[in-house]
Amino acid sequence: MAATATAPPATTLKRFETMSLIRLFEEEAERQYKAARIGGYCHLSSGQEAATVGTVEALAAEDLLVTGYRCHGFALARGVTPEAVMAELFGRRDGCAHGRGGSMHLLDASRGFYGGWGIVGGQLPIATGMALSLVRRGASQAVLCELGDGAINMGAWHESLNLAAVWHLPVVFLVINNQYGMGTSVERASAEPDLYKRATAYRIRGEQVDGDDLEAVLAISQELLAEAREERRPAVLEALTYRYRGHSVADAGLAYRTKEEIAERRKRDPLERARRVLREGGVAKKEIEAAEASAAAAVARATEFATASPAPEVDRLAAGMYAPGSGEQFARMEPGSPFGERELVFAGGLGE
Amino acid sequence: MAATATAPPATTLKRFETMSLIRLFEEEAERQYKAARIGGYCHLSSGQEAATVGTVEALAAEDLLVTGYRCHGFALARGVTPEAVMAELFGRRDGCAHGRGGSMHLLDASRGFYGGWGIVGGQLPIATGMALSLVRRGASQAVLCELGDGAINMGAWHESLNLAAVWHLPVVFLVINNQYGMGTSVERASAEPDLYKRATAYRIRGEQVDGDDLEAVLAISQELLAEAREERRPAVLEALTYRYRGHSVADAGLAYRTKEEIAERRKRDPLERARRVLREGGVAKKEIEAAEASAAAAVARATEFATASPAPEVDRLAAGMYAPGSGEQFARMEPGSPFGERELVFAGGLGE
Amino acid sequence: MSAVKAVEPEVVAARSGVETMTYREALRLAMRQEMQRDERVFVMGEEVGVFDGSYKVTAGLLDEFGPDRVRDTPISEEGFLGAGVGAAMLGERPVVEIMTLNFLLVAMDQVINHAAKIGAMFGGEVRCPMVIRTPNGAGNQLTAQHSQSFDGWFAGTPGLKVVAPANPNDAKGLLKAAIRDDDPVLVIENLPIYKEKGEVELDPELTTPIGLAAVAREGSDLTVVAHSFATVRALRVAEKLAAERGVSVEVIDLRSLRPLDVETVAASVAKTNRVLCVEEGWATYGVSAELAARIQSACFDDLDAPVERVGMAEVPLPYAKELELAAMPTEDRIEAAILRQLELAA
Amino acid sequence: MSAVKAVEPEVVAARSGVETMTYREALRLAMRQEMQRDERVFVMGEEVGVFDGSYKVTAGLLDEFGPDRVRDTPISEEGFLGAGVGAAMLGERPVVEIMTLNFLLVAMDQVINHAAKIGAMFGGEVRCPMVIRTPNGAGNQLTAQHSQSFDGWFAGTPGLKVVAPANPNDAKGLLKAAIRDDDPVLVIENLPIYKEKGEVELDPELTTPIGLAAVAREGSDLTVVAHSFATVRALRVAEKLAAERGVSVEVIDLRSLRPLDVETVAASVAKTNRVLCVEEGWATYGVSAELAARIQSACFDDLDAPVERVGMAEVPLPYAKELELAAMPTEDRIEAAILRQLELAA
Ligand SMILES: Cc1ncc(C[n+]2csc(CCOP(=O)(O)OP(=O)(O)O)c2C)c(N)n1
Ligand SMILES: Cc1ncc(C[n+]2csc(CCOP(=O)(O)OP(=O)(O)O)c2C)c(N)n1
Ligand SMILES: [Mg+2]
Ligand SMILES: [Mg+2]
Repeated sequence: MAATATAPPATTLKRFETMSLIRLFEEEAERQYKAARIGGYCHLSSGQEAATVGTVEALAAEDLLVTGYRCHGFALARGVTPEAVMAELFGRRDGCAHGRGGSMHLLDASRGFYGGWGIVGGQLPIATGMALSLVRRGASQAVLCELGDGAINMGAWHESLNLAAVWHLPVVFLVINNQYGMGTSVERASAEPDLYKRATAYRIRGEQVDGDDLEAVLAISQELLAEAREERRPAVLEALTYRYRGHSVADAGLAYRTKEEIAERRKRDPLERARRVLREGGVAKKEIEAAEASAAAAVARATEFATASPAPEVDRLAAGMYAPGSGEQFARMEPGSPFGERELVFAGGLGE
Repeated sequence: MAATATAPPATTLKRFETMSLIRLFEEEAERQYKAARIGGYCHLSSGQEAATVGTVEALAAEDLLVTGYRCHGFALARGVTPEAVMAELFGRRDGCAHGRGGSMHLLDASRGFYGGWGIVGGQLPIATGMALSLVRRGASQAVLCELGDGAINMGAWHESLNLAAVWHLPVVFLVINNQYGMGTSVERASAEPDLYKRATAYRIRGEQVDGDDLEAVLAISQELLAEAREERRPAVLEALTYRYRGHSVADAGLAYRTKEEIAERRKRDPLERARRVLREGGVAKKEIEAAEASAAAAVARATEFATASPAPEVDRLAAGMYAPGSGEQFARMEPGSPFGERELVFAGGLGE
Repeated sequence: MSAVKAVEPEVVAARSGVETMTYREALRLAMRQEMQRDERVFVMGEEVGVFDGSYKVTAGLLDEFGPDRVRDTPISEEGFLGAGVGAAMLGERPVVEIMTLNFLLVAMDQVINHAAKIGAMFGGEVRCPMVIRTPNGAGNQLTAQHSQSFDGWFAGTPGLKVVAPANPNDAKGLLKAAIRDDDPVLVIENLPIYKEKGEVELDPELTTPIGLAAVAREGSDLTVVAHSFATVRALRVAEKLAAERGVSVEVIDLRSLRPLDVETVAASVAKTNRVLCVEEGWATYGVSAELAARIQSACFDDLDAPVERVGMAEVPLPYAKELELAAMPTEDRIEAAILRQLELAA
Repeated sequence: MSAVKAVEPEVVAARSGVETMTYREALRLAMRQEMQRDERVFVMGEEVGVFDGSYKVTAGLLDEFGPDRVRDTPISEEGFLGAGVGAAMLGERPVVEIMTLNFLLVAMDQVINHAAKIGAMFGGEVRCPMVIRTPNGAGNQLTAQHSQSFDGWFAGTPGLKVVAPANPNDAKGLLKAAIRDDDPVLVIENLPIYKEKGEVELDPELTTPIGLAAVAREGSDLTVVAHSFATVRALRVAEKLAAERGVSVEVIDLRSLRPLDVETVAASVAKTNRVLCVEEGWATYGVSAELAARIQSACFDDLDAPVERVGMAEVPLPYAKELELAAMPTEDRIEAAILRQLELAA
């Protein structure tokens, strides 16, 4: 990855386009949710684009990415097509998890993106184990593990950080500090509100960065990921940012914060900032508009694609649950079995 | 509690007697275990007497104490009679838990000693909740919660410390660092081997003390407990000490450390040290011997008492499981119930 | 617990008689009444205060009782549930809300190895009078990690009591009974029922006894045994079958899972001779397994057909609407099973 | 997983034929054979290395395979079990040891909400081929927090497979099958059986199929269905009753709990017409509940008497020897239940 300072306009413009893509995708997702084409929990990342794109851009092609449930932006930044993401949100066969996972459980192993997890903190031990596996095979790859400011108070944080540090694993824990875990502010939840400082409890490096400054995020991410890859040094990176929308589409997001606070934060909008930087870097206004237009077109194509994609086959309900060959193991379970077993697990639905 | 400096010889002699009592009690427990009068897991604290007595002596009468499974010493230091402790180890009716808990689950609510817990780290959230309850009722009391150097890597540590700190609860977490969690040294288990430093992750005070120096342990414990009681300031106290015997009576304790290491540590024996301090403080040799003799006599009486105490009544097997009045709730569960239910739970065994 | 004294009940929420309200409102009423009655009762959990509860069950409680009795917690289920255990050991009456049953897994050790053990393990010297409130259930495409019902795991744990109300009146009555109970009680609520309306007896002294099932609907042809949302489904099917096919289905609402009221179930089966057990969760190794075991034993000579079961398809619940629907123990599925049992299947 | 290549099997531990060894040694042999066969296999857990395993199952493995493949962990079950999940998602074959089943509760979320969900939740795009090894069981006065068997909870979780060997040969065969399986498998070992001896087939290619029960002893009067240590108890009682009262008891050793081999159980009951289900854990909502439910359904017309059950008394296991003995599903208790079933009770 070229260091930001020397990044050619084309690169920075591409990054801006990705940020725009995420913003527009989230806005479309909200519309589609309200139109009942998307269900379940749907967590948007509008406002967090710089933190998302800046960290993902710092990943090498072979690096791995693990996140929580607020993962649309991370998937898109990692190169999962808007079509595959939107189709997953629509619960369709062509979704990146074939309609099984939905908004919270996006995944694309071919791009080293291993989910998309819904239990707060649950992804941390998993990311740690992936880093352990990288070490076992002598690969110089790193894992980037996203979590939120609320997740940092889960026991899984402590156990994972200690394991990563005591075993010298190549994993960078990215704390997206958007100021709130649902309706609870960082100050009400965390005895050490400077979250990056908690890295000291494990004798590893902890850094805090303005998460709305794409270049700054990219630079520190590259540094920490390089240390992880080359020196097996785990680290904590806290990106300070803000979530414009509610916790999920179902939350108005005003019970615990003021309209004024949101307006205040919007003044520091990462997209606005990126536009400014581009203009200052001599990029023409219409090039910027072209990038936004192409992002908008990509989102439109995604919705079209998702709408056209077929629903998963109901008779393959249990597909993927067990590995091929398991049907034989389950064959003798049938006599007297209750509904679920007989009609679903044994109706050739074991994914074979 | 009188500050150590000004402690009259009688007080220091009494503390020495308690330390001797613990040492002799543990030696007797090991003998009785080998004679098959004690079963289950039996964890001895020989070598940790100063850390045990020094911290418990700092407790006010109304303060609360919660510990892990290595709790004989803490129970004795808190004033639970050797008779009640030994009877519990023997599994007898007159044991402090009526033979239900055994070595790992000693308890004496009348002395504010709330166990005696066997799941590593499990006692931390419970002690934290007790501190919360003290605050709710406006009591100026504190909770002392013991854990080991190995337990500090459990998620429960992190969640409990954060809750205690963010809610300003009067609890002091006492980390008995005896260098090993079973066969795993602190260096192999903890990315920050200076365990007290982990307090900084919660913006609270952390102190380290020579756990074999009774006076030093007492002094810092008094200070931290006072801050907890009067200013609702939680804290971490790491006491550096050593366990002479194996992890439990079943462990020879030599697979992971050398005979030399143990011999080296025995040179700093807390009892030896206490004897020296007493002599220097002008206490006569025979007074010291008298204290040891009375400790020995107490242990002898304990074994005698435990031997004479009757076994629990088998037809009261389920006693205590549910509160009085619950029998009525369970009455309609009987038809077709499996063995355990019918013959035991319903045989008037519900503790009423 | 001298330090925590129970105050005189100055029950504002006490208008006697009945009022129609949602399950959610009934739970809230129960908490308000018990918090007014007993200072030792306090509520703790994620988003229960400022956010009004993620499913709005605790809405308004913070304003009425203040932050000391309606305590927002960090995301630390093991920590704050365990804190509830500790407070209860000192005689308080914590009501700990876990956002959904799925998240109770991170606090499992505190529930099973701690709360459930205290009474017996310490020889009856201390008790743990706490309540854990949490909804089970699926639907709304919440997907595999957020759509589970582990009801039987807790009901199978000696030392715990487990209730699972299926209507607003029992929601109020059972939650109140749980709060007043001197043992740890898990109150399993249910996501789809939160919005269901029903008549609730307002009398603050009325509670629903723990361990007593209800004949939710009388019938003579077949007995359906259910709890929680499955009871709601069963009642709908029973009405439909009565209207469309003149079939008379008796519905037993267990209400409590531990203690389990086998007596009421057995009496019904003795009358109808055919039984279907329904649950929202997986049937294999589920609640309906214990029911079938008890029924075949208690009613061996009464049964004209084997005990049948309907539960969620044995898969981690998928996201797609079509797949989710295919996996759920829907009314269609329950109806089909009833007709099979009665040999009326087309 | 190109990066992790399976090495050529240069199987030192392969003398064909049989050898008598303990259950503990058989488990160790299985791990040695699989670690030699496949570099992706590694062992991780508390005290598995330097300490030789707290129950000595992994003794010597550190010397043979080194610290990278025999990894001592801090006391952080949720952390290192979850690390196993992550490594498995990348195609490794972690064998995670949890010191006893009781401690799995602190890692429950990783097992149920993560390992079990991966295959289905991500649409089959990734798998989780991991093994969790842990002993259940009681005895030796380990008391309430250390004497539990939650076998049914895991067996009731779609996405998991659960096996529970009752003798050395199956210990070796099932652990090897679990390690080679492409799904997460919980291998439930048992404290009292660790020291039991038996003949073990040494052939490294021999595995015990997952999902296949065994007729551990043929008989004609009554079927006892059991798993893990309960099978050992059942076999002792069967021999005793044959010798003393000429009663012919058939013993079915389930070996796998998920998948559950109902076919073999049903075939036996069809022959004997009477059945007793025995388990080390609590029977209510336990494994024997599912067995009774399946049997009454599959063998409705074959049963001469209700399915009976024997399990641990429904109490947190107390410490005192006398109380513990009174609570356990002892041979005496099993014998009494069999005689009751056969109406031979004195
Ligand atoms: C163990 C667990 N507890 C509670 C929840 C419910 N929940 C989902 S997201 C969330 C807030 C997380 O906040 P944060 O970590 O800051 O991430 P953000 O939503 O801000 O991205 C909560 C409490 C859960 N999914 N898992
Ligand atoms: C959750 C859990 N995991 C594992 C164990 C088994 N175990 C009992 S004590 C112990 C070591 C604890 O070491 P430490 O905290 O240093 O306390 P010490 O024994 O040195 O007093 C372990 C691993 C347990 N009881 N609970
Ligand atoms: Mg947040
Ligand atoms: Mg230690």
